[in-house]
Amino acid sequence: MLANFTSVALTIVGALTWGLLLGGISRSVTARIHGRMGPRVTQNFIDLWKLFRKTSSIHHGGMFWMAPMFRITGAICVLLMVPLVIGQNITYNMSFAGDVFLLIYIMFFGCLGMALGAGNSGHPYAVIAVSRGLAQMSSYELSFSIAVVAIAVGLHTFKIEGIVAAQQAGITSWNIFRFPFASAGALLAFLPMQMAYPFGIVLAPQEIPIGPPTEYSSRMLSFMLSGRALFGVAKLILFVSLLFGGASSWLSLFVKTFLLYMYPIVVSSVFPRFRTEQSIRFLWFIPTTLALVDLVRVML
Amino acid sequence: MYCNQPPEKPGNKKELLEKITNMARANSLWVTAYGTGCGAIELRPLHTSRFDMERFGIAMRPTPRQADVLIISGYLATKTLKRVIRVYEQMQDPKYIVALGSCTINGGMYFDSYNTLNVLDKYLPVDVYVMGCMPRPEAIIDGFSLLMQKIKDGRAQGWKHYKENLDYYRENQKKIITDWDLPDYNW
Amino acid sequence: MGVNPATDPKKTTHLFFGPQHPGVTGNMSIEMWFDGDQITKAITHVGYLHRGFEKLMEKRLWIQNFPLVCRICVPEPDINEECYALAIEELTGIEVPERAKWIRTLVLELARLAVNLMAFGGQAGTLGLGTAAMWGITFRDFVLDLFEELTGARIYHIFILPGGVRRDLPPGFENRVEKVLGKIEERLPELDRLVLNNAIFKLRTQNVGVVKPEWIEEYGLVGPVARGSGSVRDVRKDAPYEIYNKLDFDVVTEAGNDIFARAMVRRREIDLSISLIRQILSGMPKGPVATKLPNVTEWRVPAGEYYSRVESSRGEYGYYVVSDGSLKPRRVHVRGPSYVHAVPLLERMLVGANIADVSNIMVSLTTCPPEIER
Amino acid sequence: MVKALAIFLPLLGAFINAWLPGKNPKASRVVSYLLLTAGLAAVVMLSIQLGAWNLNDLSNSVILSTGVGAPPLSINLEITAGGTLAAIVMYAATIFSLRRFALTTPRSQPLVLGLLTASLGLLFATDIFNSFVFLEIGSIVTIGLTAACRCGSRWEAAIKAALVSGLVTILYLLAVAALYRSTGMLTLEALGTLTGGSAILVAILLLTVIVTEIKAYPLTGWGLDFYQGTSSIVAGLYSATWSLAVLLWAAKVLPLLPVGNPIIYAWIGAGGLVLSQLAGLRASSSGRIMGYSTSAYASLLLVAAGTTTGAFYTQIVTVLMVFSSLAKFSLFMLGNPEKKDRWSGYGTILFLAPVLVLAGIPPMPVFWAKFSFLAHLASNFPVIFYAVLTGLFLEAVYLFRFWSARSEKVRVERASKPSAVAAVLLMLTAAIWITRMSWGMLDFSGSIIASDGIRNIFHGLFAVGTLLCLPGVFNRTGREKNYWFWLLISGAALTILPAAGNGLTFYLLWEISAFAAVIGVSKGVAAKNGTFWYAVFASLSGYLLLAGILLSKGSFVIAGLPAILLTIAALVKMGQFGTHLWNIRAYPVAPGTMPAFLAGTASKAAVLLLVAVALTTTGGALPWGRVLAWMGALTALATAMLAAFAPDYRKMLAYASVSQLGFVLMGLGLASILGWTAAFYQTIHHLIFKMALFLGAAGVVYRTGTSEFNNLGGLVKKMPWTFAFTLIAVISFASVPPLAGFGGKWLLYNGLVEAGWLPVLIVGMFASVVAFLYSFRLLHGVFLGQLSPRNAHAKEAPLPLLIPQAILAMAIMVLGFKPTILLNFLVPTLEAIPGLSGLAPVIQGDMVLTAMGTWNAWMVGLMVMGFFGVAFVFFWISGHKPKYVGQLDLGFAGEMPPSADEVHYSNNFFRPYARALSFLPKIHAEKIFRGTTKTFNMLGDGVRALFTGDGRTYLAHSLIFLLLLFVFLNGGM
Amino acid sequence: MIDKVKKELEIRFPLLKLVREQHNYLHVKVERVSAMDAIVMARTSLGHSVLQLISTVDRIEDDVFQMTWILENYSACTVLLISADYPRENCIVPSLCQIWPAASAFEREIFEMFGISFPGNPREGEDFLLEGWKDTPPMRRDFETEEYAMRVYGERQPREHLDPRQYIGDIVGEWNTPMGRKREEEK
Repeated sequence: MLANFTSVALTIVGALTWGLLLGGISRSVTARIHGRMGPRVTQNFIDLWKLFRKTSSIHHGGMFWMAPMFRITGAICVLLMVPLVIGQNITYNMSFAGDVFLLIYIMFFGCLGMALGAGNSGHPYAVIAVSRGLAQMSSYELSFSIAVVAIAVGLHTFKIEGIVAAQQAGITSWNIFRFPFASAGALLAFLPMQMAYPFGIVLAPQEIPIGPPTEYSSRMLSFMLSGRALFGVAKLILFVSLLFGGASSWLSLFVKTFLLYMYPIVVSSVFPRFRTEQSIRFLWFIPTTLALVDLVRVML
Repeated sequence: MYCNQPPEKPGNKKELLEKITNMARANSLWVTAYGTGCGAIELRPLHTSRFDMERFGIAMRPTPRQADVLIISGYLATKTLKRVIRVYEQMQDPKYIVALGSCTINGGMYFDSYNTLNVLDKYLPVDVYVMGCMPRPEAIIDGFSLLMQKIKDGRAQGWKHYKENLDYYRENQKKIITDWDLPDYNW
Repeated sequence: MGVNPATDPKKTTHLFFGPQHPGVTGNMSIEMWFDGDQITKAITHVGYLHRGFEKLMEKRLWIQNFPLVCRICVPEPDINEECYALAIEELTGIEVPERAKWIRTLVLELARLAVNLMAFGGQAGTLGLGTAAMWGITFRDFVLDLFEELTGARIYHIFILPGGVRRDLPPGFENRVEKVLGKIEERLPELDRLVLNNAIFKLRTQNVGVVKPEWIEEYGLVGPVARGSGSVRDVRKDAPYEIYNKLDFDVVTEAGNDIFARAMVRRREIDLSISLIRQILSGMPKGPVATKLPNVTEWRVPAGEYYSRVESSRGEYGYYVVSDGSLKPRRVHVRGPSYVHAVPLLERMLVGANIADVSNIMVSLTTCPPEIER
Repeated sequence: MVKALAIFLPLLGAFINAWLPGKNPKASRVVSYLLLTAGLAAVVMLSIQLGAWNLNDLSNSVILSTGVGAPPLSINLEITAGGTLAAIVMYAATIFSLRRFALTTPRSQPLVLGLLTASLGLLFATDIFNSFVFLEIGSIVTIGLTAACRCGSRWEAAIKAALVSGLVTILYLLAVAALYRSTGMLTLEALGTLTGGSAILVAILLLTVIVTEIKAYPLTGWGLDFYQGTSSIVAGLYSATWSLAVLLWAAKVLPLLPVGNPIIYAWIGAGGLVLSQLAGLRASSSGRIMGYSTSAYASLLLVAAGTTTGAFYTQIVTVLMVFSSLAKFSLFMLGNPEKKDRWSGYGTILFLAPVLVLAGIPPMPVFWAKFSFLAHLASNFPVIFYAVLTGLFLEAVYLFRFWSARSEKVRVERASKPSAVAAVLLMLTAAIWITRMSWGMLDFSGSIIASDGIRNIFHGLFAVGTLLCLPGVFNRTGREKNYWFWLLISGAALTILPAAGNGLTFYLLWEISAFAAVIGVSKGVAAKNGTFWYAVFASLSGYLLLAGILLSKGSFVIAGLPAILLTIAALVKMGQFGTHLWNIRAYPVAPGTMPAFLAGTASKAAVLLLVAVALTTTGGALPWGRVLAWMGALTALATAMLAAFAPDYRKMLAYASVSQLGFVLMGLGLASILGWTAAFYQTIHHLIFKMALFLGAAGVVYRTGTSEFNNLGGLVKKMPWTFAFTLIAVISFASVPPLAGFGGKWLLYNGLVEAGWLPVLIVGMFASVVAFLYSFRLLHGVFLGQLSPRNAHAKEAPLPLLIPQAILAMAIMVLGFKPTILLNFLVPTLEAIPGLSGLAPVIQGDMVLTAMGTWNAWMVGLMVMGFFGVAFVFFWISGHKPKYVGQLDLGFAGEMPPSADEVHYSNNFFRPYARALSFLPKIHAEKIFRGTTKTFNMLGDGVRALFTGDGRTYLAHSLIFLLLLFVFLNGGM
Repeated sequence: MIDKVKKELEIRFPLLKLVREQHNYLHVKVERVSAMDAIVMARTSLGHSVLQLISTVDRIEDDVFQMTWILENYSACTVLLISADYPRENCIVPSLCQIWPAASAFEREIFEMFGISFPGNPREGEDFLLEGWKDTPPMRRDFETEEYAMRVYGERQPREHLDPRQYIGDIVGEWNTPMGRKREEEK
């Protein structure tokens, strides 16, 4: 029991650190693409600490200050539902409590809370961003869920452990090779999930500065950013488990998540934003069709 | 009046925390994206590879709620002053103002203009002035490093000063903003 | 008197786009009403940068106004000096030496190159393609270095004076210009791939922000905005000043009417500027660079009125200068191209536009608020 | 003596009246009343004597001979038991309308009494020539009464009636002559002895006469014009006396006509029924609508004459005709308002009862006759059965439109009040009486749902759902306050619905519940349109249900067509696959907690029906389960998308309700244990969250008076508790763990994967993700965003609305954290059902396991709540207190926000999404239905073209009809 | 090209005064009453269909406002300036909004800057450059901007030191700004 609690606590702390570090690295990488030096890799820690220690902040109502809690809770839950390292049972955390369906749905918890907080702020930009975000989310979740269903049905298990376990027979058994189309669909859906351009229509600073968190400040923003970092890591681990054979050791976990994290960063550096409807249509047609190919293959 | 108490010794836990926090504050300055005047043209090169102010943790934030620094990039027309006050009051403590250009110091070449104010300090608490017309990016970076030093030393207290002398500032502001309709200051 | 459907508070949302907004160009604001995400009414608010230049110029000596005029347009200040100088030269009849004319043209083209680099990158920047914006501004910085060497300042040069320019080119300047141009040219194809060949950039800009060709005369549109809609109007060609009649170039024009066409015009203007700069450098004559002026503190310009025109990066730029024969100008009225672009045209273009395209459209007009407000 | 008095007292009165009124009007009225009362008493005595009241045998009769010798020299009357019932109605109608006649046109009193005499005579006449005499008297009196008022339309009506009666006279006399020549007798029985050519001649002549007189299609035209043209009081009296008499006389004559095979009546009747009712769809004036309704009953009479015989025939015809005439009488009394006299409150029911009678809705007396009749038709004449059912449904449609158009402002003439009240009371009494007599047909002994567990679930659902709606009803004022009664009735009927033991019982309770709910909805403000749509779809599903039950011949339902019909009935009730039109119209206008009841509780009746069909036919698996699942999935997706664009809070909830029921359908279609577990879980969950949402909406509407999103927003500050409960419900139906909604989806998806229905699964998942769009819109549109100054006065919803919400929110939490409580009960129950395939989910403690997935709701719940709590506590103990700033203190680009109304973003919320969807062809159910309506209207117009309004055309119709009959019968023989 | 325009105008308006003429530039001055006719004629029949600018010169010594409409011919690239004098008192000039929508903005500015009214402009009186201005319209010659600036924004700080460091305030020292001085005086 104690070991479990320790593992959970360490997972959260570790994921937060890793998430913030990845954020810092991503800022550096983006800067290099711009031709700049970029900030220190620890910049996100400094920002977070500064925000946390700001002496004043404002709120617009109950939902407004509960939203960061929603966000952080949703992120932690997703994180704990995914086993970290295969073979080390202590790192499975809470993954026994549910399967991929639970994961797909619990991912909405933080988003919904965030959206409600944005709604309570009363700022039209925040609400427009939520309306965009939800519209887009409903589109990318389509291809993502098709891909997940195709993989899960193809492997005859909904449990993430099971999915990971089925990929342990060498690199060719990874789902990205066994289900190339579904993986492509899921990876395209990964971009909007990470709010990477060209799908970054929610936080679009030149259009609706800056979307849902526009009224957030100080400590609430720091909560929100840590939630985002955690959520990012959770999604990375999920995708690594789903498509890239999971992690058989700590090293491979870090390497795989790091490499996967670089993918949206690089893509978003060279694309402008879609408009909302363009993004939705793209997501409806290309990734969904790709994922459907594998679904049909699984059904036949 | 002189302060009789000896300076508090470092080592106090709270003090240490504050010191760390000040370091963080100095190294993470988020700037409100508001080009109030022509100095904004030199803020763009600051972003880019030549000067790259993100090295120092300085980043632009689109909304004042999340920003720490307000750059007054030059002369202020009275119409802009109203918006600047609004933006400044929506920023969260601690917050700092960096004023660029000679025109914020004493009106510069617009000293006799009917629409630009001469001395910004009467209306908003400026922490750092950067002179020049317009200041070069290097000068702005220098101004920022000055601000960082002040923050680290805990001397960038313009926002506190503004709170304490709100009446003074308000009086000056209302003198030149004839159609005053801003709400009272809220923190 | 019913509720105006365009501003019905039940149906529409009322919002200020700017002045404190990252997507707005400079310090101006658009008050807009939108239904869903579609704009039903827009009003441009300007005056945040109003410094009363025209009043101040009436209070200063003719020569003292040169530091003032350059501050009217921040990205491209040389245009103002040129335009003001042209007017004074016309009123006083001062002759400009040949070499000074060439140098002036060189300065103007360098400034145009700088602005277009920034604007072209900025167009992509409003769509979130920060990389292009960063690169554009970086390229511009190379040009600013040249200015710094030539004039001693990065932004406000105060280089063009009545009767010539402030000083001659420093030795070896031509080589350094050539080096910068080479550097820019080397990177431009990459920028093209990033922006113009980008499918999503095309999606976002084609058929968006359409300027109908019939609006050109209705509103008096000029520059890239007009030339993106099929106009071939360019003061450099139509009413050549300085030495433009000696240079070989074609007016850049595109027929797309949309934002993409305007971006394309800017992109081709960059090529044109580079070519013009090369022509100027190769054909630069020798000689003096300035005519001696009388004592400027006692300098009276003969009474008269003149409207001088220059092609800026945003289109035709005009100075209406009135002198009553005294030490100070009677009236200097600046007509910036943004005046009609940002106020009546933008208000009209935004109706029916998507809220996501506001910044995009505004940047495609390259509005420069100071020249509206002065 | 009593017999004679009963018949001839009116005649005496007529004579006295003809003589008296000029001298002493009051005396003449008193005399008339006295005589009529005496006559009524006599008829009642006769009816008791003949045993008419048990309705089983209505052919008992006594002969009354007057004068000497045989007819036609004397008048011989046969007083039948059924006839006495009709006579009671005639007397009663005359008594009640006499005062009105006395007030307006005193001189017409003898005519009124004459009409009664003629009607009674015709009713009881046994002789064909006597009948002729009475027919003539009746026609003349009618014309006289109609023409008594000198205004254009009435003269026109009188002239048309005169023209027709002239033709009828000629044809009738021809027939009499022919009959007399070949048989030498004039009794009705003599008709049966005819043979050969004369038989055909007499038959076609008399048939034309009868069809013309009873105004059956296609010879309805003059009747329509007559009803429309004459005054309402005359029309009322006419329909209750003369029309009734003619119908019953025709019923007497028709079986005797020598037409060979009487099925020809049925064909004329059935065809005429459909066509005339099509035309009736386009009718707008109340007189004309009554005309079409008369035509419908005349056609029914023809069908009955063609398909039934003996006592059954008499019974059906008597009950149908007597009560429909009575209903028409009361409607005429209520319709055509002349003076402004508002009957608030009771007007609706006063108006509705006759409409329900005419439409044959249980437990009204006509229903019982129709039910027996249709049952007979269904087992013997299926084609005619469908035709009749179609005609009846069309009739119901225009009757309900008529009612909903009127129920808004029922204004009743003061003088008509007593008569209308009396008629309605009479009908209601009869309804109770007949229902009591038919009690034996009902069966509560063995439920049609074999599984006790399932039955108990539904009992519980209906009872709890109804009870939770009740506290909220007392916070109402004005018109809306009366709906609670109907809610209670509807809920009570639903609660016993699962116990129904046979089809009739089920149908009866179903219809009572549906139409009580219709009345309840009609109490809403501006509920006209919504009520109409609800009534139409309720009767559509009712008729489908009826058809299915009747075609199953005794058992509740059999596989094949009946099961399909029942399934469609359930789908209509649920609002699936395009029939959501009624949900989105009725829910937003229903008063108070009524929508909560409708959406949360009443919609479960459809689930019950589907379960019952599945259990009864195949023991669980519906053969078209895959189709059902697809329908559910597509409906869920389409309505979820529509919900996102709904401009009204309650409308959005209505869409959402339909969408979530789609998931139930998917589960039921699966026909596996997992699927059914999911379906039941979702059913229960749907009841909980939908009631919570609609109760919240009721509170919002109660406090702000509107449910349009454009007028709402920011109410979280004013109604925090309502918001909290709504939030819980929304999170739940968005199926976000750890609340209850996730369970249903999880079980369903596992079931779908188990069955290998992956495409359905994908559509379902997509629909559940689209639910996020409207769930946020719903919360934001009402509670978040800017509080409009318009709603600044709003307060928290009243406690009676809050407490049920709190209970439901608690239920969601409990179900979400400990779904095993429910599953431990559900899974064994469903495992016991033999027809269900697949593996049952395994429950180990808090863990639910399927073949491929796992779910531990308790751990997930603990985790979510735990981390939420930790984050919360951490935020608070860290000592950072955010300051509350005003709602307009926004980072507004440096400007001041103008006003809350202007800043609130509400209209066209998902416009980009709509634009992204724009490539889809816009298949709106709305448009399809509008198209259907248009088609029907066009057909109706085509049929209506027959009725030109010109008397001569009507004559031509009669003659053409005669010719056709001639050709047909001659050829046929 | 421009000769033809000149000829046509001279035929139509005999009282026209020629101010300046070049190969593609013509400036004429017409009587007040015929100003609108001349503009309409230039637009409809002379090809000068683009309104570039409406300008005003305050000729206070003659007690008139000189209005100048600058019209361009885009195809020939010629400029036509039409001037007319209007009396200064309650100056009213016809609006051109019906012909050129762009004229609205020019006229709003002139209304604000000179107080000249343009009846027919639907948006006249909306704030354009100034906000809440209550003084004399600033571009009038009788408005003294320096005096106004001194009155409203205070005296310009005299430059006491040539060393800007001392003027702006030492980076480590007390604020050497008006507010700082005020506090020093209090001490």
